[in-house]
Amino acid sequence: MKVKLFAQIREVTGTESLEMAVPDDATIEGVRQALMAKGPQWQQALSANVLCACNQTLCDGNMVVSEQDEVAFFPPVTGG
Amino acid sequence: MKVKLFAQIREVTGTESLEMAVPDDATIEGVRQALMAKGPQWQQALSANVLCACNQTLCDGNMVVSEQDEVAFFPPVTGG
Amino acid sequence: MFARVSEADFSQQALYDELCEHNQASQSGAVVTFTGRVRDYNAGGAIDGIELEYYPGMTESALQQLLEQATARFKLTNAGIVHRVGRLPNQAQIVWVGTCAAHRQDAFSAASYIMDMLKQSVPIWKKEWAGDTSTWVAAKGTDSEAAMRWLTDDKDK
Amino acid sequence: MFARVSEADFSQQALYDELCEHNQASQSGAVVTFTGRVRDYNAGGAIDGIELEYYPGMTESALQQLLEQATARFKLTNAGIVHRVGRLPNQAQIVWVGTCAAHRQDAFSAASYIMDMLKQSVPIWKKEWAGDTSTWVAAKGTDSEAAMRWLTDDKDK
Repeated sequence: MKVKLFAQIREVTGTESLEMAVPDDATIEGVRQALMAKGPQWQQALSANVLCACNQTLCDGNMVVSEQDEVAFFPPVTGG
Repeated sequence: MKVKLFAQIREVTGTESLEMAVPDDATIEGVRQALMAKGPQWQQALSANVLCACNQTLCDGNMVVSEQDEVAFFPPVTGG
Repeated sequence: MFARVSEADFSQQALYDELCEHNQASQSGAVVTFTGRVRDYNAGGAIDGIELEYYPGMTESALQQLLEQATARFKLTNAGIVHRVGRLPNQAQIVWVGTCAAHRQDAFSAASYIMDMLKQSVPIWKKEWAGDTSTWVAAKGTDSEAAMRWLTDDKDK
Repeated sequence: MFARVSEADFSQQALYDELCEHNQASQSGAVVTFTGRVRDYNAGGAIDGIELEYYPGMTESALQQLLEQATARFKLTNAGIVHRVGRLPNQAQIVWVGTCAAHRQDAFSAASYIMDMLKQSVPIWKKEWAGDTSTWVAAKGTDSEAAMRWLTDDKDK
């Protein structure tokens, strides 16, 4: 699965995107937990105030995802 | 005194501006009545729905005017 | 601030640049413009353009007063109005209003306010053409003298 | 309709012309544009510009959905958005929104609505620069997920 990170989350983890394997029936929340286990920066960046999207559509943590999906994590938006 | 007419009032009377003598203590309403006496077109054009200005400031009929003033009559505005 | 009446067409870019070229430009986070254009129809059917008459001197002065009033009321950093007069074909630009403010809500409200006031209180008169026939447009308000009263009051202040 | 994200600056005239060049142009009596520009200060003091990050693909799609929603809601004849990204100095143009409608109130309301929704629901993130230091701007809303929910809902319709 492709995971993309944006803004503070990208900066704190030093990671713009990564590939990761996910088990069947994995949820977005499961993906977030797996990423947070990668180290203290990841823990910090993904612990609070994080929105997520699956295939560029906003979704919540219960969404089931698969290897072919593009999942993204980002903070609340501040454009305009 | 200089009198200016605009829009329908100008068209119906066929008059864009004119000079007229006014007595001391003449009012704008007096000027309007004097103009209406000039003929049926004038009567029609100035009888209803007429705004007036003295020296390019909107005013009402009671305003006293003198020879040096510029008086204007026009219909409600419709620009923009 | 700038308030102008002109027969000539205007350039969006030139007016935007003029509006933003002022000493508080660095605090103007929001710029709103309104442009009124000639529609090809009215309540009675198709039309072939309009013709606008104005009162040279009084019209410019009313536009300027309107800008001053809006600037004070909505915390604008700058504002401008350009109104065309004369014969204008369908789709031609008629009027341009631009407002600059630190915050977008002020810029939006002021531009909308200026247009509302302009329509009911600035000495400009419109006729509509259909073929060889022209018809003066009737005013919508029921008490136009009251609507224009601010022009009297403001001058006395 | 057009929704674009770009590093390049934009021309007011070109965008206005593009907005008005559509098959219902003859019915568009009102055109409103909003332009957001970089202010030279924030709540903490002077700044030296901003930097905007976006989510290629998702951002454009969100802008397009926003235009479609506003067009249906406010009877627009056309609408457009251009949002810049990357590093932008003070006073630079950031975002442009344009709306066309038969009546001015629709054009004003739609442009204001698009900006409100854009600020709370389109995936763009801003940092502010002061000297060599950059700070991500904190979101204002308390429930940003709720604010963005329409992006989820709309796609299911």
